[in-house]
Amino acid sequence: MTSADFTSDEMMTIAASRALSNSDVCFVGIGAPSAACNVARLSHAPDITLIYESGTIGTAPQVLPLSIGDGELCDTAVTTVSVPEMFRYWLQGGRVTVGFLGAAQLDRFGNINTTVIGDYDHPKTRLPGGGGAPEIASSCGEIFITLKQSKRSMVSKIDFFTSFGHGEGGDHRQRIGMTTRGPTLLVTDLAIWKPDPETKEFVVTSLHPGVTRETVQETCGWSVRFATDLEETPAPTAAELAVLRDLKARTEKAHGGSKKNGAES
Amino acid sequence: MTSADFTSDEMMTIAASRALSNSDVCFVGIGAPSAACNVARLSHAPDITLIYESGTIGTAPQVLPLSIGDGELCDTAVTTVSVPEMFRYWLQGGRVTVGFLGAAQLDRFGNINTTVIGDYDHPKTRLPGGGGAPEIASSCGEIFITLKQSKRSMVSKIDFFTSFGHGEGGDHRQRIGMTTRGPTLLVTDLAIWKPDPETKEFVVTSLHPGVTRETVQETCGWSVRFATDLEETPAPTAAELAVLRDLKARTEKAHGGSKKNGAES
Amino acid sequence: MAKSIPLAQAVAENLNPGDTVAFEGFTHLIPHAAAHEAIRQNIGDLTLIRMTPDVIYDQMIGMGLAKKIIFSYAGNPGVGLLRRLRDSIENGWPHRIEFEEHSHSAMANAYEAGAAGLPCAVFRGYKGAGLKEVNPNIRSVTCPFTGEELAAVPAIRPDVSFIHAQKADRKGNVLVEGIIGIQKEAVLAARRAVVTVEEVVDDLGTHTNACVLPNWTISAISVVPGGAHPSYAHGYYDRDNASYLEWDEIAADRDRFLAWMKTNVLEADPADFADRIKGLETAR
Amino acid sequence: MAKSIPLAQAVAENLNPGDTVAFEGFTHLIPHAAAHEAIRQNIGDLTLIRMTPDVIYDQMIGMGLAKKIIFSYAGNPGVGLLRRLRDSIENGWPHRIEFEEHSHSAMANAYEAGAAGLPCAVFRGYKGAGLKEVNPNIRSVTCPFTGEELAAVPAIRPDVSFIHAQKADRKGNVLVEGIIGIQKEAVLAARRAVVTVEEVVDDLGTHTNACVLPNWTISAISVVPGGAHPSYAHGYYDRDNASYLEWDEIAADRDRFLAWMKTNVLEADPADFADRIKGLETAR
Repeated sequence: MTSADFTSDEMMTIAASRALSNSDVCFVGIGAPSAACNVARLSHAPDITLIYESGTIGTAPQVLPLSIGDGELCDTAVTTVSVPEMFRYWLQGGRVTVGFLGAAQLDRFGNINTTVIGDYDHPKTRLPGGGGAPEIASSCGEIFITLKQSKRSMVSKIDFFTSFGHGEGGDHRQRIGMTTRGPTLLVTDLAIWKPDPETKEFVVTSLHPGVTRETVQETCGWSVRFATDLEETPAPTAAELAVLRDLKARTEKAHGGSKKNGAES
Repeated sequence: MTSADFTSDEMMTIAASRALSNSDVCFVGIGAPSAACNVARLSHAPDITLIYESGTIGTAPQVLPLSIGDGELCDTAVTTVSVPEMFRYWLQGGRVTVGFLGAAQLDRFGNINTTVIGDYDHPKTRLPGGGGAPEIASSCGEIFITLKQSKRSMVSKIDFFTSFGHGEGGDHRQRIGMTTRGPTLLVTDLAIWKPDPETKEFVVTSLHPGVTRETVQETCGWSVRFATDLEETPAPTAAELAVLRDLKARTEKAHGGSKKNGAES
Repeated sequence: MAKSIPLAQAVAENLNPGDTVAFEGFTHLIPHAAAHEAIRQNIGDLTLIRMTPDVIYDQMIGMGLAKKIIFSYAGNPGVGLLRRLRDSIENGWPHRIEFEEHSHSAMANAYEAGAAGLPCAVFRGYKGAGLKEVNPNIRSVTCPFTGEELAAVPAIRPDVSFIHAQKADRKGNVLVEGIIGIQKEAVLAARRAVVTVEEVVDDLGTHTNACVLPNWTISAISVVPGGAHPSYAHGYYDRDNASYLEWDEIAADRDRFLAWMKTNVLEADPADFADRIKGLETAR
Repeated sequence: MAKSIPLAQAVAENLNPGDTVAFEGFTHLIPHAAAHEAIRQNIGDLTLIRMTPDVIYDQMIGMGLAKKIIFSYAGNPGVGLLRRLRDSIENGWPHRIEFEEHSHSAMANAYEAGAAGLPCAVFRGYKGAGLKEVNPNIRSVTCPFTGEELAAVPAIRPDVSFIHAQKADRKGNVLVEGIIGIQKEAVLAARRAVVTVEEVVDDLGTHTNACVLPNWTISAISVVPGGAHPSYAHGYYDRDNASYLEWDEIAADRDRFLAWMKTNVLEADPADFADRIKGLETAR
């Protein structure tokens, strides 16, 4: 019961959602991670715990938040705590199983840059910065990354180490005293990637339906490795698509509805 | 409008209460300090802020609590916070103007022992210990001490430094990095004592009505200094006594009322 | 995810001989029923942690179950001393316990650090205090910006923490309210956490910023009405001050203590606590 | 004790040129009205602190009032980048601001340490992160028990903090509820604190463990209905997402930015905020 008619964005979100389970406690970023986490919650993982860094624990929004601090996150949460408590007891305390990160730049070892393009002190583009990412990357049990492939975002060398993935690969995490697993999954609009057990370099393990190796390589700034037992990602089921599209439609309606017409303040 | 008919305990509590003002934020211990703080609140200092280490801030009990965590402290508080928050934001944060301490043993420099009588590892008497006292003594703007005089409690050398007063006197506090004033007032059942501005030794500045220098010396284990301008403590006014006695009567009735008859569990 | 199970099972499954354990409660919500169950099961060689060890640790020490105690104020609140603890430290009856003593501020910070996953707590404390001369677990770090010497103590990380709370919902989320003390930290700092509650309800019906422990932070929940007695549960029943006063007499004598424990603990049951709060219930 | 005074007076009395100031709010309860008043009064040379500097700091930077910014995430939440901040850092318009950049965890800990009266915050962070190479205020201490190297950053101690809250009672006690963010810490860490509120009520009518700031922790209170717009006040009005989207266009062009600021800030008034939330009010 699959649907042939889906976008690569939908495939990315649904593939990411499948990696989450009922027993996960997820630290959720905005955008694609938020959609994936809530699709999981609304389909196969109804008891998943979603935490947003604004302090909302066990939240169950009916629509996707525009920011990490929308009111509905609090209204539907089991409890809402202060930001210091969030970062001390819940993140640093080691209670989060999965941290979801996006990236402006990503390298093959899951190291992420969301800080600057160019030189740090005199940047070509000043990006928002890391926010919670440096400690999400080190404190969560494992890290899932989602991003749309492009040569601009998947680069051989990132301009700034906003958050540490596997560093130079191998046991680099352990060598700098990290005890968590780091990036274990990369879901793009074209493929599913997992780190090589030894080198920790991301390897394509599954191509989304209709995607070729060439397309993956053309949209990636490093020389791509493909798993020997390369699989095809199961296409979104009709049920998965329905959950995602209903969520998006409710979100569109809700956020559209709260806009004022013509106000400029 | 004074009353000739009062006990030395009542004089002690009322003399201590007079040292408190509307703008004070008091960290209140159980027993005599609690009575003094609440008499102040119910008479000349209605806006005083009373904090109990159980986390109740701005509490206004109608009866004196038996413990530092009675329910009424919470019911009447402006807010009730966790114990870590109490010790970090409110005490260590420097927001308490006056800390009230009692003592099992006290020396002339306001150093206090509530830990052991005898050797620490093999004590003659194991007392409850310091609880909040070590940091109350260092973090509050100033420290008031109340205790009933006796040679057993007012000693030339305490068995254990539970909390630091003026150490060996002089600028000892500053020398160990303390920026607060330390003990500035000692109210006993017989007299009011204040530290000498230079040596920091407690000096009797006021005798309670009817008390002689001899009585003060006979009940104190060190050689007592009296101020040159020694005063007589004004006797409790009828209004002060009424407030204190009403409070005690309400307390007696309330705590009596919650006892069960004959239960032994 | 927290299971709601009988207290005897919750204790048996979560507390082992030799464990480091915290039965926490700051005057309010002291988990008496859980401690009594541990005594009935005769689980010994324990390292007991609590800021304010009072009657329950006096009982556990008197029954010989404690190897060591880590504490900051060992008194019977509003009454006086702890006579069983004194008898152990002063006279070695039934055996001499080890003890590690801190200030309240140090213990509160150490629980906080435990909940925060840190190896130690850093705070401004112990200045001029005698405890740092006798407790090798009071050390210091230097602020790398100001050069100020700050106190450091090890984080508290119990094998298991026991707390009593007002209520749980049917999913096992737990509400603690009123004087919340150190209970959230005690739960989050521990490897396992057992909560006794007054009741289970459909909906906690509380404020969004109230102290709620999500079900996945708790190992087991047991419903024990009155389970804090003679401590109290805000909104359910008052503190039984008379029992605290009586304890001073009971604990004064070894034989009377043993007889009382036999009758009221060893031969009793968690269900007995519901009777003990009769007459203390608060209007709701 | 907090006085309730007009916002213009509260800003004039508490914010001075050259101050280190935090206008805090974590998506929720952002003190827009207070920031606009500071802009109207042209109080400059400021060191701006905030975990999530968004539209208000973009506005203050664009108007040339900032000397330096200390932050952990500089974005327009849910929309994108901050174009006035970028123009300052990338092109020096209207001048180049200094910046000190941290992670959220570091900033949250630094506010906590400020509220706790400590000189620095100690936490587990920045492992493998590039910021510690470029920010000399990221240092370390060694745990004296385990030898683990922990991160340390200076405590945040603003000269003055501004927050927006739902309500105050007539004595000046302030209630913050919902997503409470870092507001309690921002107030307690600061030498002075100014709070704008939606309304003043007889009784806060809230939970005993809710986030309440006692009146003696606050320097001044100003009643400004809608004062968080286009952010939101939980229980009063919703977030004006459209305004955040529009800001991206307004801030993209220097002239359009200046014209917008003239009309909507310089020639406006705190009372205008009440109009801006029309149609966004939540059912109560």
